Order: sequence, then structure tokens, then C-alpha cells
Amino acid sequence: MSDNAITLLDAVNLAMARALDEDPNVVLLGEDIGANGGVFRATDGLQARFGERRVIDTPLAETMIAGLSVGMATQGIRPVAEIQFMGFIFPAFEHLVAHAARMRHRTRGRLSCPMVLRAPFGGGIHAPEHHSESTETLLAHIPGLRVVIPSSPARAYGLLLAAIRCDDPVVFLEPKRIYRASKTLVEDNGEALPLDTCFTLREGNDITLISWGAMVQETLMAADRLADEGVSCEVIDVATLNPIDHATLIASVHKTGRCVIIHEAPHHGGMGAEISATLSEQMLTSLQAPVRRVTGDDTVMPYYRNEQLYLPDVDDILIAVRETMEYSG
Amino acid sequence: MSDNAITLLDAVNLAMARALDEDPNVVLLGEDIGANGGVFRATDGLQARFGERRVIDTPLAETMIAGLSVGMATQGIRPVAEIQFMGFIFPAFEHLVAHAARMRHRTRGRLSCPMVLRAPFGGGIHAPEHHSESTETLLAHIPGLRVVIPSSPARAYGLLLAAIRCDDPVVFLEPKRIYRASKTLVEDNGEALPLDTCFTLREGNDITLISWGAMVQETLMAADRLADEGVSCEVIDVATLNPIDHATLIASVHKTGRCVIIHEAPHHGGMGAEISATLSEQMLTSLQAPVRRVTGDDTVMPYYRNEQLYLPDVDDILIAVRETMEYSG
Amino acid sequence: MHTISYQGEIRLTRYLNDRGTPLGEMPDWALGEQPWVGYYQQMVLARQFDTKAISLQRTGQMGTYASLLGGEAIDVVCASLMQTEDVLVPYYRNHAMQMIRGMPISQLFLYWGGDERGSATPEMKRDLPNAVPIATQCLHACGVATALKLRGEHQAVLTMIGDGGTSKGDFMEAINVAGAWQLPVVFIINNNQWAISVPRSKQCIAPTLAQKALGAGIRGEQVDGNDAIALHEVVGQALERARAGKGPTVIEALSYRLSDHTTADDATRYRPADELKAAWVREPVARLRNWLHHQGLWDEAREQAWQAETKQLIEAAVADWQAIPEQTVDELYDDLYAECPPGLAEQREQARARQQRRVQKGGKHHE
Amino acid sequence: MHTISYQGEIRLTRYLNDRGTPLGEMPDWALGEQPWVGYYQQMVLARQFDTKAISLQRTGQMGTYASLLGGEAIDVVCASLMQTEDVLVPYYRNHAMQMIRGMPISQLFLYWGGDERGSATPEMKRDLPNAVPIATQCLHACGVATALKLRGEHQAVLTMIGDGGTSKGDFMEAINVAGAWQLPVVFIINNNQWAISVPRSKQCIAPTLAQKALGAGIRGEQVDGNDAIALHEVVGQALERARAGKGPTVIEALSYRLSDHTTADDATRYRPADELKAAWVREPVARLRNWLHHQGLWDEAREQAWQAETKQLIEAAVADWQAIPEQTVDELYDDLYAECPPGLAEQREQARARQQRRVQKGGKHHE
Ligand SMILES: Cc1ncc(C[n+]2csc(CCOP(=O)(O)OP(=O)(O)O)c2C)c(N)n1
Ligand SMILES: Cc1ncc(C[n+]2csc(CCOP(=O)(O)OP(=O)(O)O)c2C)c(N)n1
Ligand SMILES: [Mg+2]
Ligand SMILES: [Mg+2]
Repeated sequence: MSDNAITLLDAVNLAMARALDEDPNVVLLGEDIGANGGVFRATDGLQARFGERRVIDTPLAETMIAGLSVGMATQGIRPVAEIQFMGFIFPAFEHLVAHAARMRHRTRGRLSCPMVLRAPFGGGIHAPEHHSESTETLLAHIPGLRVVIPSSPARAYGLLLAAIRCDDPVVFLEPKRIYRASKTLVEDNGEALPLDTCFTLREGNDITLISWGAMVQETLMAADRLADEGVSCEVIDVATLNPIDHATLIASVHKTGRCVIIHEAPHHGGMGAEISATLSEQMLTSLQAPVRRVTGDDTVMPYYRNEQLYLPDVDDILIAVRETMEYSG
Repeated sequence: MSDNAITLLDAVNLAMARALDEDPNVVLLGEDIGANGGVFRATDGLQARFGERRVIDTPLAETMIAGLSVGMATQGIRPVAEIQFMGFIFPAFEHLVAHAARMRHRTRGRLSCPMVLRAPFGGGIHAPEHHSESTETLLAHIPGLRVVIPSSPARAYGLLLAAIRCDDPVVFLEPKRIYRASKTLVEDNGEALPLDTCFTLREGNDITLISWGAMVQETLMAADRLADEGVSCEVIDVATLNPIDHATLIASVHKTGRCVIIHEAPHHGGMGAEISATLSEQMLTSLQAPVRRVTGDDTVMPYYRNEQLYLPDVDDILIAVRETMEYSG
Repeated sequence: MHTISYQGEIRLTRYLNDRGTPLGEMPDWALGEQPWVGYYQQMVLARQFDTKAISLQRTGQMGTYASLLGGEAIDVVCASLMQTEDVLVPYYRNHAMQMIRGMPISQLFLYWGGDERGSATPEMKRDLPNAVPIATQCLHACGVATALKLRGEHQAVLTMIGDGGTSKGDFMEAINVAGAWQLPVVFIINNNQWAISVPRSKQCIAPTLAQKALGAGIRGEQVDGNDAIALHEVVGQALERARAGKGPTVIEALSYRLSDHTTADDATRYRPADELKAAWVREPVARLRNWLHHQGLWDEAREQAWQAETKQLIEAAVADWQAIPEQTVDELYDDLYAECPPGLAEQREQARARQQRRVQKGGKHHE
Repeated sequence: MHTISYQGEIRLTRYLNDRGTPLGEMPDWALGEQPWVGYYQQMVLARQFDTKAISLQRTGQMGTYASLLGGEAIDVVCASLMQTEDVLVPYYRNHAMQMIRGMPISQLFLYWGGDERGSATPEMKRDLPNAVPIATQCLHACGVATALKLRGEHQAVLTMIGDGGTSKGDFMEAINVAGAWQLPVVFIINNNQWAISVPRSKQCIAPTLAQKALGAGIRGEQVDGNDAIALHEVVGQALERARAGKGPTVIEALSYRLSDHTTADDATRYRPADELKAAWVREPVARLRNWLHHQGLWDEAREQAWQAETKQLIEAAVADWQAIPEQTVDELYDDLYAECPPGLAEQREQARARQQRRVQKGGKHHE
């Protein structure tokens, strides 16, 4: 690995540093993001480098963090706010739904709300209660709010840069289970990735595996194992849950005829449902097997002692894929 | 019509009066529910009848209304809280998700949270911004929270009684567009309806129309028109969005082979997606046409001057049904 | 051992009694024509607008409307004291503020007529639009103020909230951060004694709402909100302190909602008739007119002329509004995102077709 | 014309100086053995528990843990003054409170070991469970108090919150409604000067946090949170007032977080070493011990015996905890609803199968 090999967490930091550097209107705010560098160290070193006016520790109030960001964003500042864990995002909801997502629409373009709300999400790091949720669905259902989830260092860098530069409000959810999972080469070239396309991580012909966030890792591992069994998997990271790039997903399933969707969030009304429904509605007769969803169950994420009982694993994916491959009418 | 013919709104009032009467632990709270009887008059006369200790006007704070309800419910009170319009429910989210929905699970049954949160929802009454939203999806995705939506006076009465008596937290959403749409006979017999079954409002063989809330009216009207065209529609009111009675839906579509789902909420990630996905996943080969969704679009509910441009209408349903009936491979 | 670690107090400012007679010797700055006549004229205009809006609603030409009756002095004085580059973050009763800030009256009708384009006029500059959720504007005001501060602009932000709204966390989080960060914000509480049907006494047991400022460590004061002269002093000083970097202020302006909550409300269900009657005695417009008469700055002839002039102004604005063509279907989809994403563009396409279908069916444009 | 419409103040109570020496003549009630020796013993037990919990975390036997170091006096005095039928609504640092309220120590380990059954013991009666979201407990406490009031029970509710938590709307909405409804709640602010890395001074510019009570129109006071005697007086009176229907109180207890925020935190990143050192001089356990020594109520022999005894108690609790069998998969699904709905029961069925598969694959029960 080269010197530039960095983790997803490093990439988040790098993108923010870049954005702070290139645009004086970019400002970070949140709880403990200053001297402490954030509880996960996503903002490590940024206050020292850019000062207390650009990297702001806030009082402890998520409603306030969101509300301040909305106000700032209407005046041309580009706030990048951190919610410490996604489990604490709910007090921010009214401002996200009723204001951030509507500012442009409400004023017919007179004002806009170019803010980013970052939050680490998902389970698997043995954290206390409420630190392990995946509630991306609640955000992705809100018209006007972009929801973006990276699953690799490079996509974290490119998508976060895109989110910060985007003139729309973006919720940027960071899969903390893979914050430090692996290091890959990421060039700090300031190049943003598109906010409206899926990423095909692996091409294949037999079945399409669709996922996002930390579960992309298990999905790729399953694809490896399935390759050994002679099943050729196409793996797609959805990456942007609102809007979703349905076209890429449809094209892939058109090719493979089979599909398994994998996410950590609860099954009932999860974004897997939207994707599954759209695929079936659009290509009922070209599906060679029912779409399957491998998801969290419709119960509360357990405390950490039992969180592994909740999280889908590689075996769950393998079983779903095998059953889908074996399906016949 | 008899003397007992009442509106949906009357039925809500009647159920609360009954519950207050039969259980001293039932307490109503909310903004303007006392002397004013609620902005829609859902609590009209109840404070006069049951006193200020049982029907409580609160300070103006939805977080507080939800948080108080949680605290009260842990001590055996059965709070029935009103959120004035569903558009103002967001400050209540943290308490709903992190506390109401989890109290029983968190304490492994030592405490529970038998509270009801009522809110009028949906568009079509020419109200100001934020008074016309349909965000039931956000609530239905939360494990532990029951979401119930009546669509007739009788179901409003029976389901609200059930919600108040239920030992789980229930969000009870009232389709305000049909609050006073029609009067039907409702006997005040104290009989609750089940919280885990759909209601088949009309039997039919050619296609299943699935809906909830105010759109059930348009759906029934469409079914009438379609009957004239010789299309026999089965019409189902889902009524409980979490948990959903998938079995009834599947059985119906098994019979008809075709399905259109109708709701007012935005398309993307709406509960229509969950139903559509489940149907296609469970019965891919018995579907004679793709499931169709007739929904609100993925934009902000417009101010009242244009709200009719947003709301699906009978024609939209007719077109979707006709196309579904004509579908062939 | 007990020691005192904090002491605080709230001051009330008032110059005119209910009838517009000075309560004591008036300060020098209060004498002379300016700005009182201008204030009075704006207050009359505001009331004319209000009367017209209610009648438009009653005749089915406009939707639910929130009357400003009783809040004329607060709105007019606050807006008049703001500089162009200050920023207003209004609540839903600040029509007069918005007018004075440059929003064409026709746009106000457009907004209250249920059309988003009412919040789109360039005259509104960087002022925030109306939005209905209670108390959220207070945090937006803090965000705007933070932006100004980051940019080194020495301007003030002014926001308003009702008495009921002060019970919501947003208000209290806002004044807290405004204190912590010494933001240039002036928070005006329009304490009109009612939050729909809930009286002030049920919101909070404290004798003043201004004392919430003490908890945030910032200046709080009360002012007679029907007394334009008192308002002029108190709001003016707060705006100056804000612009000078001396921090935020909470001003509780004591007024009375002389109207129903909105046109959808019926206050007789919950409000004693004699309370309303008593409040009319203290109302701001007559009070200032009495003072002006007393000072020889106004007379019946000017009154009649101004009433006629404003009536005309309002009628012209109604005509302007009614001449604005309907929104197109596209506008429901555009302006949601900076660029319309493909999926939404497809929905827009279908909505166009649907709308055409509806129009062809002989329906009106709307409904 | 300016008049004063409100005046308020905050009192600070303190009896012992940093070293446990009286600051002045001690009141009669403060002399004698009771309850001080008992308090001291509980404080030592609390600290032993804390030491053990941290070592269990460090050795990988327990997950992230929030130390109570520095909060011993607050927890012990508050819990000891509560009556059995009073209700505790804790925050995540109230382990000592929970112990004194009857929660077996093994259950505390169970909870912090990542197992919901820790909050399930009948000894907790109607006390609310730990929950991590900041400040929400304050509203729950108001709800519990409302329930007690509705039932005519003359009991008090006590809840605690950190200095950081007072910036969140929930706290402010809670003290506001507690005032408006005169609820029997005592709000304790454990002002340990830090909210993770954010110092008290950045939360709020007001000199005291207690003065937020003034905005709510309720009694607010400060107390030295390292001084068990001062706490005893102030908290005792507040609980009595609550039980007597005389309304709520906010008590800001001044303490210091002697630990990292949690075991997942490294305070050296943001906190000056000398500040911590200075805080150790004022810490509550040694202070009370010094006072007891000074009064002749405690000596080295009793100290040693009690240290040994508590150590044993804790070790026994660890053993009890470790003997508790793992949860079954079913427990993830049961207790979510009063009755498990069909869809969830199906998922439970599949989860059982999956778990069996995992166990058969030779894996451990967990992971
Ligand atoms: C968050 C939220 N909750 C409820 C409402 C409904 N509502 C609109 S105005 C109002 C009363 C507001 O009273 P107050 O703050 O005193 O302002 P006023 O209308 O008297 O000027 C309520 C409850 C709302 N708009 N937003
Ligand atoms: C709503 C919410 N936001 C953020 C967090 C993360 N968090 C946990 S503890 C903490 C700091 C709390 O500080 P303080 O209130 O002073 O209490 P202390 O821990 O010092 O006792 C934060 C930010 C949380 N648990 N809940
Ligand atoms: Mg008011
Ligand atoms: Mg603290």
C-alpha cells in the first residue's frame, strides 16, 4: 500500500479539509468537532488548521445544529454539520423536512439551502444503545433532501466533496463499521463524484446484488464466495438513496434477471422495498426469480452484546442468492 | 339517515368520550383541545364533560407533548395526545422512536408505553403550508410503533378505541379531508376493531385496489366506475400500516392477479413500495400484470392553490387500473 | 452557608397611557414629527391591508389568513428601525414588517392566496420567507446572524415569535446559542396573550416571558407593544447593540390579539368578550393617533386623506395580484432541487399530461 | 418610563471547604453521625463499582462505560433522600443512584455489558430505565410527575441531567411545563464542567445554569456538588417541597468530571491537565472523609474494613453477573409489542434458524 492509502474516515476528513481550503464559505459545526476532532476523529486537526471560526463546537442541541445550518445556508454559507451518531438525528428532523428540504421550493429559487448534515450510522462497533441505528429510509422519503452513503474511501472523498458543493441540502451518512475497515489509495485531487448515479463495483451476469453502506463489504465477500461456486454476481452500491439511480439498477437486473437487495435497516418500509417494488413493477416478465431482500429485522437494534444477532451476514446473503439462483417458477 | 349517523370526526370524538368514561387512566392532552375542542373539534365538549384534569391544554411544544406522554404512560396512565396537524409531528420524533417505541423492549417488559398520538393528516382542505402532509411512512418504518389510519366513521370509532386500549404506543392518523365527508351509522357499543387486519371493503375478482386514509374514497369511486365498465374490483383499506396484514393483501391479489396501490404520500419509499415489493416477491408468477402505484409525486405538497395538482384523483386510478387490466406480458 | 451567585431583573418601558397621554415627562427625542407620523401612516396601512385580507377570505377569494390586528405598532416600529441590509426572519403575522421591508402588497396577497411565488420577490432580498412551524425561525435567525458574523458584516437580524412559541425548545435553544456566541439578533416576542385558545398564563408561570433571557445570560426586557414610542426606544437600542457587536436581546412586547387566531378560528369559543373589549381600549393605532393629535401632528383632514389613499393602494395591490397568471404545473417540480433529477422530471412529464387531461375535461385550471 | 417588572436571584449553598473543613459555624442538623457515615459508605461503594467497571471495560469484558467519578456525592445524597415510592428518572451516569434505589449491582454490570435485561429487574419498581438520548429524561420526569399528580399521590420525581444537556430544548420545555403545571419534580443538573470535550463556558454565557429556572418561573439554586452536607440540605428541601405540592426546583450541583467522558473518550485531547489536578483537590469522597475524621465519626480502621467489604460486594456482583445465561434470540423479538405480531413472529422463526446455523458452524453464541 502506498502512502496515500487511507481509510474511509481519513477520506471524510480529507474531503472536508479540501472543501474548507477551497471555499471560504464552508464552515463545519457540531458537538465535539473542534479540539476533540469529533468522537470518531472525522474532523481531527481541522480546527487547529482552519481556526475556531471555520470549525465550530456547538452547544449540545441537535435541533439547534440543524436550525443554525438552515439559517447560515440561506446566506451563502455552506455549513457542514455533524450529528454525533445518527441515533441523535431526530431533533433535527423538523428543520430538515420543513425548512432545509423546502427553502428553495418555498421561495421559488430566491433562497437555497446548501447544507450538509453528516452522521455516522449503522451497527457493529459495540457501541451503546442508539449508536447503531440505520434510519436512512426516513430521510430518503423526504422530497428535496438528498441522501448519500459512501461505502469506500474513494467514494467517501468524492461524494462528500460533491455534497458540500451541491446547492441542495444533503444528508451524508457514514457507515462507521467500515470507517477503518481498509485503506485504499485516494488521490486528493478535488474531484467530486456524481450524486445521481449508482456505482457498479463488480460486473456479473447471473444475479445483481444491490446494497449500500457497510453491508457492501459483506455483499462483496458473498460475491467472492459465489464466484467460487460459479455464480457471477453484479454488485452495485446504490450510494445515493434520494434520488435513486433506478436506471442503472434496472439495466443490471435486465441483464441478470435476478436480484438480491441487502441492507442493514429494518425490512418493513426500508429502501429495499422501493428498489424491489420498482424492479418488479418495471420488469415483471424479465425477472427470472422474485427479488429478495436481506435486511435487518423489524425490531429494535439490540444492545451491543447481541448486535451480531441482528446484523445480516455473508451467510444470509449466500443463502438468499443460492435460493434465488435455484428458483424455478 | 338515522340519528346515529355520524361523521368520521364525530366518531373520533365518540371513541375518546367512551374511553374517558370507561377508564379513569385515559387522559387527553394537546394544544387547544380544551375549551376550543381542538382546531377540528375532535375533542369538542370533552373538557366540559370530563374536566380539566382529564382533558389538558398543554403549552405549545410538541417535543414536550410526546415526552410527557411517554412519562405518563410508563406509570399506567393512557395518554391520548393530539398533534394539531401531522406537519408538526417532527419535534415529537425523538420521543416516539427512542422512547415510546422502545420502552417495553428496553425494560424487557418491566414498563410499557400505552400511549396514542393522534394527528390529522393529508391534503385537500385548502389549509396553509405544512397542514397537508402525509408522512405516515416515516412512522410505519419504526419498529415498535403501531400506525393506524381509519377511513370511515365506523373504523375511526373501532380503531381508536382499540388504539387507546392497546398496550403498545400507537400513532393514529386521521384523514382530515374526509373528517366530515359523509355520515354513517355508528353504534357506541364500545367494540374495538382489530389492529392487525386489513378491511376488505368490497369484494371483486379482476383486480385488487389497496389504499388507506382519504384516498379510500377515490378508490371506492373508481371501483364504482370500473364496475360499470365490467371490471370487478376488490377494494382493501390497509388501515394498519405497522404491522401490515400482508396475508389478506396477498390472498386477495392471489385471487385477482392484479393490483393497484393508491396513496397520497410521495412515491419514493412510500408504504406503497413495501406492499408492492412484498406482493411481487411473494407471488411473482401469479401476477398477471405488474403492480402499479398511484401516489403523490416526489415533491413538496404545494400551497393550497395548487394542492389539487398534487393529489391523485379518480381518473388517475381509472387509468392505472385500465392499463393494468390491458397489460399483456 | 448561603451566598447569592446571580441576580437579574426585567425592565418594562412605557411612555403613553392607554389613551395616548404621556405617563410622565416625555424625553426630548420623543418630541417633533419624526418618525411618529410615518409610523402612524404605516400602521393605518397595515390595518387596511388586514381588513381587506379578511374580506377576501370571507368572500372565498383567499384561504386561511392570520390577522395582524393589534400588532400594528410592533410590526411597524421594528421594520422601520431595521436597515436595508439587516435581515428579517419573520413569523406568520408579520405582514406589515414584510411590506415595510419592501415586499409588494400584491405579493402578500399572492402568498396568502396559497401561492409559493409570494415568497419569491427580489425585493425581499435576503430576508427569510414566511413559514408556519412555530419557533423554528428563531434558530434560523441565529444561523443568519452567524453568517453575518463570519463575514464580518455589522448588521442585525430581527425575528419575531408569539407568546405560545416561547414554550417550544427552538426558542430557548436559540436564545441560549445567541448568548453563547454573542450573536447580533433581536428576538421580539409578540405577547398577544393568546396562542390560539391557550392563554398566556397557561404557557408559563413566570410573570414575564422576557425573563427567559436571563436563563440564556442575555438582556431581556418588556415593552408596551401598543406604545410606538416605547417600542422605538427599546427596539432601536437593541438593534444598535446588535450591530455594534454587543450581543442579542429578547424583547417581550405586550400586546393583544384583537382578532381571531386566523380566519379559520372562532375566538368566541374560548375568549371572554369583556377581555377583548378591554383590550380595544388599549389598541395601538388609536393610541398613537391620540398622541399625534395631542402634539398637533395630525388632524381629521389628514386622517381622511390617508385612509382614502391607503384604501386605493390596497385595491391596486389586489388588482395587481389578480392579474398574476396561475403557476404552471412545472413549478411544482422545479425549484425543489437546483437541477430537477431524472425521476422527478419524469413525474413532471406525467403531471403535465395529467393536467392537460383535466383541462380538456373542461375543468378549471384548479380543482 | 422604565419600571422593574421582575427580579430574581440564585443562591449557592456550601458548608465545607475543599478540604472538608467547615466554612463557618455548622447548623445543628449537620452534627452527629447520621446520615453522613452512611453517605460516605455509599460513596466509597460507588467509587469501587466505578473502578471495577472501568477495569472490566479495559480488559474487554464490558463495552463503553460512563464513569461516575466525581459525581459520587450528588448521586448518593439524591438517591438516599428519595422515598421508595418517589420515582427516579436517571441519566446515564447515575449508577450509584440506581444501586441505592435497589438495583442489584449485577444488573448494572449486565446493563453496561450490553444487555437489555439490566433494566428489567423488579427492584427498579417504577423507576425509569437508563436511556442515552440527552435531556429527554427531563420530559419523562414531567410525565411521571403528571401521572402522580393525577392519581393524587404525594410523591416526588427526581431526574438528573448534565451541564451540556441544559442546552437542549427538552430540558427547557420540561422546566417550563413543570412550572406551568407546578409538577412535583426535582431537576438536578450535574454540572461537571464538561460535555465530552465542550466546556461549560461554551454551552451558555450565563454565570449559572440554575438561572434557567428563572425563565420557567420556578425555584433555581446552586449547590456545591462535592459537599454532601450542602446537597443534603438543598435536595432534601426540594424533595419535600415537591411532595408537599409546592412545585418544582432546579438544582445546579457544581462538580467535576474526574474521568474521561466514557471509556471511549480520551480527555487529554482537550482538557488541561492542571484543571483536572485542581479538581482532584475538591473531590467529594475525600472531602466527606476529612469531615468525618474531623468529627470523630470515621477512622483508618473503619476505612480499611469498609474498603475491603465493598470490594467483596463488587466481586460478588461480578460473579453473579457472569453467571447469568445469555439472552435467547427470541428476546430480540419478544417485548417489542405486548403481543408479537405475525410478521415479526415469522422473522423470529428465521432468526432462530439462523442462530442455530451459526452455532452449528462452530461459532460462539455471539459474533
Ligand atoms: C410546531 C407547530 N405546532 C403547532 C402549530 C399550530 N399553530 C399555529 S399558530 C399556533 C399558536 C401560536 O401562538 P403564539 O405563539 O402565541 O403566536 P400568535 O399566533 O398568537 O401570534 C399554533 C399552535 C404550528 N404552526 N407549528
Ligand atoms: C441527543 C443526544 N445528542 C448527543 C449525544 C452524545 N453524547 C453523549 S454524552 C454527551 C455529552 C453530555 O454532556 P453533559 O450533558 O454535560 O453530561 P455529562 O456526560 O458530562 O455528565 C453527548 C454529546 C447523546 N447521547 N444524545
Ligand atoms: Mg400569541
Ligand atoms: Mg457535563
